Amino acid sequence: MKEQTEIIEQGNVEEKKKAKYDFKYIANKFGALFGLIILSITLAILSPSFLKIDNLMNIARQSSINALLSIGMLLPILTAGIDLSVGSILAFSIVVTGVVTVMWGMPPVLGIFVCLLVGALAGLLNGLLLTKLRLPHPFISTLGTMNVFRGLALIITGATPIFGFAYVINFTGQANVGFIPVSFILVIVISIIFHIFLTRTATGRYIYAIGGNKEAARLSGIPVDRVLIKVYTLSGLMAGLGGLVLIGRTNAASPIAGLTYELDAIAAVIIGGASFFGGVGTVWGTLIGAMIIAVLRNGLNLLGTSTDIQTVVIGTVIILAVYVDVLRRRSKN
Amino acid sequence: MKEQTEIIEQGNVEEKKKAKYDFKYIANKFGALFGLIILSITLAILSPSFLKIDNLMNIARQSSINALLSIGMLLPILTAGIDLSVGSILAFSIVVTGVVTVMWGMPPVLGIFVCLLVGALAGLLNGLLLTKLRLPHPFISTLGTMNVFRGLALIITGATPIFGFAYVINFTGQANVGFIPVSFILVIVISIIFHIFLTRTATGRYIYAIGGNKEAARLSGIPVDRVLIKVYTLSGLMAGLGGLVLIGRTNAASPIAGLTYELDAIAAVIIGGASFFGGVGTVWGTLIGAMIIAVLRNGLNLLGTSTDIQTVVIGTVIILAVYVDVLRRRSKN
Amino acid sequence: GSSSITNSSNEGNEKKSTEETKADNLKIGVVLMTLSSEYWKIHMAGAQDAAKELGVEIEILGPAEETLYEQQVKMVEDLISTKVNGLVVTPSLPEAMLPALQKAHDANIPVVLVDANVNEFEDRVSFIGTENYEAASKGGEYISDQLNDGDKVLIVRGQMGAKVHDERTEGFQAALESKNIEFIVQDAQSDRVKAVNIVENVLTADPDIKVVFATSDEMALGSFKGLENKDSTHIPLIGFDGTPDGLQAVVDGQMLANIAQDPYRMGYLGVESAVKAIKGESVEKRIDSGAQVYTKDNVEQRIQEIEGYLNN
Amino acid sequence: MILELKNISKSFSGVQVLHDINMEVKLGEVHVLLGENGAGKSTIIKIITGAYEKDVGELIWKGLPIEVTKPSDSIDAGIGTIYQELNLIPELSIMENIFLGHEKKTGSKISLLDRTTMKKEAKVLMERLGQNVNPDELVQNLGVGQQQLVEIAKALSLNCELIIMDEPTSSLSEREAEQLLLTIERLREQGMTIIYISHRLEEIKRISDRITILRDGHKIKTVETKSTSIDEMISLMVGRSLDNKFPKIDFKKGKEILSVKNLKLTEDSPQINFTAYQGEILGISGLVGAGRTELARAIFGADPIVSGEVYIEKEKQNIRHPIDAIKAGLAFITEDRKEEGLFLDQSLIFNKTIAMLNKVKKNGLIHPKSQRKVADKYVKDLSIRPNNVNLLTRYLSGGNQQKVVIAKWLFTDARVFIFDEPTRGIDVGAKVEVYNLMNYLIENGAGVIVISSELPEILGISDRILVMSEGKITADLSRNEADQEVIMKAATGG
Ligand SMILES: Nc1ncnc2c1ncn2[C@@H]1O[C@H](COP(=O)(O)OP(=O)(O)OP(=O)(O)O)[C@@H](O)[C@H]1O
Ligand SMILES: Nc1ncnc2c1ncn2[C@@H]1O[C@H](COP(=O)(O)OP(=O)(O)OP(=O)(O)O)[C@@H](O)[C@H]1O
Ligand SMILES: [Mg+2]
Ligand SMILES: [Mg+2]
Repeated sequence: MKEQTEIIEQGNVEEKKKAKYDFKYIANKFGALFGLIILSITLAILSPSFLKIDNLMNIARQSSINALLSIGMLLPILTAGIDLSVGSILAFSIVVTGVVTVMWGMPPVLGIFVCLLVGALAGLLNGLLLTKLRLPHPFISTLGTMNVFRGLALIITGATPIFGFAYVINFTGQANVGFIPVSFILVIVISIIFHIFLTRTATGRYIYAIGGNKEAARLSGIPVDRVLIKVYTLSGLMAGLGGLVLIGRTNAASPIAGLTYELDAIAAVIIGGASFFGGVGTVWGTLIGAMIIAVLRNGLNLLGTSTDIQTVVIGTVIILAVYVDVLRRRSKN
Repeated sequence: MKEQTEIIEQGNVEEKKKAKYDFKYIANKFGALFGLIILSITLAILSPSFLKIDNLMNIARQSSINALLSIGMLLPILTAGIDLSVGSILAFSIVVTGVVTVMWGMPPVLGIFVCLLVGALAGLLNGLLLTKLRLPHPFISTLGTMNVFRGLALIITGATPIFGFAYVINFTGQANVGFIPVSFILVIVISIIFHIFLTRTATGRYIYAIGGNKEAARLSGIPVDRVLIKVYTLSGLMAGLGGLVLIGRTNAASPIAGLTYELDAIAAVIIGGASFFGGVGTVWGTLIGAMIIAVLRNGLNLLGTSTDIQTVVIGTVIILAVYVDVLRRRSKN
Repeated sequence: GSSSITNSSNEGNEKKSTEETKADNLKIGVVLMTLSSEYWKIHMAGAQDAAKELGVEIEILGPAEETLYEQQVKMVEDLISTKVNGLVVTPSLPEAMLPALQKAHDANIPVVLVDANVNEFEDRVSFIGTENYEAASKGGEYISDQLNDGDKVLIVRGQMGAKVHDERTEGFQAALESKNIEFIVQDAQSDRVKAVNIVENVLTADPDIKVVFATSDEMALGSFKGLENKDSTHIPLIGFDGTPDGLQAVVDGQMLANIAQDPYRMGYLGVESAVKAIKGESVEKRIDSGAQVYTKDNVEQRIQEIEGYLNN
Repeated sequence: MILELKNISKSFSGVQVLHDINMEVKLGEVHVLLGENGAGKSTIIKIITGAYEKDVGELIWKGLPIEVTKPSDSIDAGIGTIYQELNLIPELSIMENIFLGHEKKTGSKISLLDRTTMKKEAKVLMERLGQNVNPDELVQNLGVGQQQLVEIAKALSLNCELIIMDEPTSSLSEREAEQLLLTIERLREQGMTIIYISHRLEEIKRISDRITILRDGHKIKTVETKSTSIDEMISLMVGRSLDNKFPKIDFKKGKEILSVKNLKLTEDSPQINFTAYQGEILGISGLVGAGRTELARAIFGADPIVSGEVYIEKEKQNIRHPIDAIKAGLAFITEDRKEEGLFLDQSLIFNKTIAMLNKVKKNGLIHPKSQRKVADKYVKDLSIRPNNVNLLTRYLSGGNQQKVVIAKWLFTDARVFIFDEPTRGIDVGAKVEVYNLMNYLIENGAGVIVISSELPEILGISDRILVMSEGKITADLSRNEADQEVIMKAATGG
């Protein structure tokens, strides 16, 4: 963990030093890629379909929802928190969108806005619960709202999925530019925005500070509560955005959408090198974590692995991916 | 958080101090009960069946599996870790028990032993992965093994539940002594053992020490890795024991048993006042946390609440239960 | 299924199969709702047997849980990438599958839908199955005689919002509509222990429950334990799925009846129809694989059938 | 010879911090390691105790080579250590911390903890250090000073043959330090060997037999204390002599800058009144637990207050949170750098600028180049070592970490600076740099308040001295009135 941030910090190191440590520098900078590359090579050898453009676009498309949720999840984890409610927020946002557009006939463009807004508001609630009630850990507030939002999604819809979304709403999750899925482009754009946000804005740096040492952050005059509220709001917003992509992918808004998605998102963040204890983690690492999960699922499907074996393999690879990273860092010292 | 341990420590404080703070002392000592009591009173008013002996025994019986898993879960959480694999370990233990007793005809008494042993070994694996691979956080190792053990359970059984267990195996989960369920007695006995273990043995205190400050624990010569291995082994053992009760409750060993049980167990531990950052938490608090969850589910069933509303209520109560505790502690200061 | 219309995309596929693949080198992709339950294992056995008999290669995928409908979509997409010659899909959220199915169609891959239909997907080769709704209502009809106006019935169901359980619940309720029954519906999330708990709790509050219906055998078997714990095994219990354990429970008198579709047959017919479509043979657009309420009277025979399926 | 170090070298991430160290510790002596911040003292200690693994070299313990790979190895061999950074478990009691890792057990088969015996012994140990405490008190409720004493009690409870103390007095006030020195002298009389690290040269002179001096990871030499003057020590460790340990500029008392009126921290605590002026350094002295830190925290809005007002430049401030305090122009350099000051997993740049990111922005975004520039400047001004601004602060030596905390607050352009134990763990040379910085601040019209437990420091740098005892201000002394005796008298309650 620690070494990684160090490396990130060393992004600005003098040129001559960079040259000296050139290989190491690159190897470490792109270290989180190691697992992904090894995995990809293995799959390319095992399955002839893996490297086809068509399949690579599958992966791009399939990774996008988890990638968006993971980028959102990175924020709470950076503050040494967690957001268990993202799957439920996703479901809640999309069914509300379904109700207002499909059932009430609101213009689809506004529907997009609603989907994001509901996500953000749900996240805001998480943030307010955590900070205003002074709950000891967001595990509680978000475990609670995970149930609440799921329940609300079921109640609103009478447990029935909603279909028949307009193309405008489906666009993000469905369309391609050339052969590249719009959802993947979205992921890249969001990643860049979040990267800048986290590394180049005060709030972004505060997020790291809070995760690194909450008391020191408070004493340094950082508005801890306000930053935390932003963090959970953004996490909710990303869940809403993930929901938008899901609508497009499935042309449906089901109240049981997103079940267990929080686990995949957390896994991506951690595989990507973030620390549960806060203060350490990057957008790029998270993105690679999400790709590892997507590539793995895709590859196992291509190979026709049966579910039970898939489950075992996925479990093993999660551990291995992190272990590769541990080894890499240890060898560095 | 902190205050709670403090109270326990003050168990041995001089008499005169105890006398002075008598009311406060008691109010705080049994503080985690507050939420439970409020909840119970509410339910007793709403449902005439709630306070019937018969129903109380329902609750005793229904809480027992989660209580056992939660007591196991308390240990990793005390070390600032987590064990996501308990549900899968439970499933894995019971299907192995099913295979060896029902299918291979091993004597049932040995079957009990196998169930516990498999649980403990699975937990041992978690501990070894965490410490020997130097994984940064047990979230990874146990998320991995959560998948692995579930997959193995499915592979072993071909996804078919095993049934027809001997009475000896079913006994713990099924039988009553008088009108009290054996499983509940088991929970009480286990609680006492774990309480003594955690408060009165060196290993028990090391668990708190590791959670409080891992580096300090290491520098004090505490065999951190060995303690962690014990912690996860015990957590696995308790999952095996929970599985034994589950076999008796359902007379079957299904490979999909125990899905999402880890969330209930974690919730119980946290509602019971433990801290995610380690070092703080008690067996009694955990037990009360498990009771709150069981009482809530039972009450909502009694009231015939529809599922979607149940979900919302459960979510809300989880938050409230912890909030009541926060308020109590704040008023104390 | 009443009409027998020849598959419209036949010709296209025929060309493709003669060009690119030899008839005996076909690969069929099957995507089930999940692979981790007994019901779907039986389904899988049917599909595998069909593949073996027809000499085609088969790849069977399914998510870890029925609720993970988006993963099913991914599996269909991935199978399209591997260039399967035909697809058999049992969509757990049918409408969500539409874009992926369209993609398959665009890639000239014939699609057979099994167990749950996607109404909007006109280009399907066939829909094979019994609607869960109808099957469940058969169960309701069966028990209808034993219920009086205003009686209470407990339904122990799987995850709310999961289409299969929604339909089973609704179908059962619909069949008893005229009786003015008070339904207590509780969600046990397909977990056996939760079913035990629910039955215990509901019977404590409402000892005068007249019938218990569980929307899967896993929960039905749990429900029986609950009844047993409350000394209420006299209350008739109806299960759903017709798994071996569920049928055995009927033999043992633990369940009064078990509603069973024929997963083995569905699996078999699905693959068979897909192969036919690839070869350009005609397939009925709608094949009813049947559903049956099994009671003490007819269960033994069914058990033998199932054993036959699973042991060959 | 009880312990010999032979050819010990150690590097971190390719940077060598110890170069071929050879050193001998005689049985029954007090052996001091002396060197500037970052010289490698703590690293040597950690290699001896097994907290770090050495790259090359050999340890000889009582004539035999010994393999130390983990802390329990050294503990088992009979080496007790007090590390520079506190290593206590906040959630455990004093007694549990003291006996952590070597608990007393009841004789019975299941071997439960023998709490009664441990409690008794813990009480005795703490009393020996002049502390009358309840052994069941949780460590998190103790001030830093008391925590340090718990650490010492913990080492003493080990019954070891060698005790290593890495800056044990840095967080102690004069009185506790005195207690500790007496304890050390008593231990030496009983034949105990002690390795001792400190930046307080007077106490080194007083208690040690021999001194090994380090510079930049090299051993310079080992000298007899008797034949070495303090000035010699300084020039050996810094490589030059230091003419003035307490550089003091002329005091021109200016306007009132900070004024505290009728401040009550709790319902039944006394009211506090005092005023600080531009152009002066106001020292606050007192014993451990006198309430100085609490006062500073309350002024800064870090803890709630019951009543009272704070004025800055005669303007009434409503400070409820550190944010308000910073806006009002206050800076608070906390005493506990690890818990309250530093972001250990972040670089020096991050730590340096986090409290005032607006100053390094360009077009609304943080501008890494400007960040780097200011960081480089302070690295030079405070001679922080190593001068790699991208290194995680976790890997800096204790004294250098302290400098980073100070640098963070200097960057905020505050008008009033409250330093709580600012030179804790800082070497003599760097101390002078910190004092010069304070002088620079008052020259530019800022108010400077310094809380310090080190009497020579308080006496050397303050223009005026407040003394606190049990939460009250018991004396307000001008520079001329103040001496050790007067202060000690006020500190012990008059
Ligand atoms: N874990 C580590 N990783 C990288 N560098 C380290 C590590 N620990 C120490 N260092 C470096 O080693 C050098 C020596 O540090 P050490 O802590 O031994 O100094 P010290 O003499 O004890 O100083 P002080 O008086 O400030 O405590 C410093 O430059 C420090 O930055
Ligand atoms: N978090 C806390 N909880 C309870 N008591 C505390 C806490 N922090 C400090 N105290 C107590 O409050 C009193 C004043 O402590 P404070 O830290 O302000 O003293 P100080 O003069 O700064 O001394 P020190 O050198 O120990 O910092 C002491 O008796 C101390 O034990
Ligand atoms: Mg040091
Ligand atoms: Mg202080």
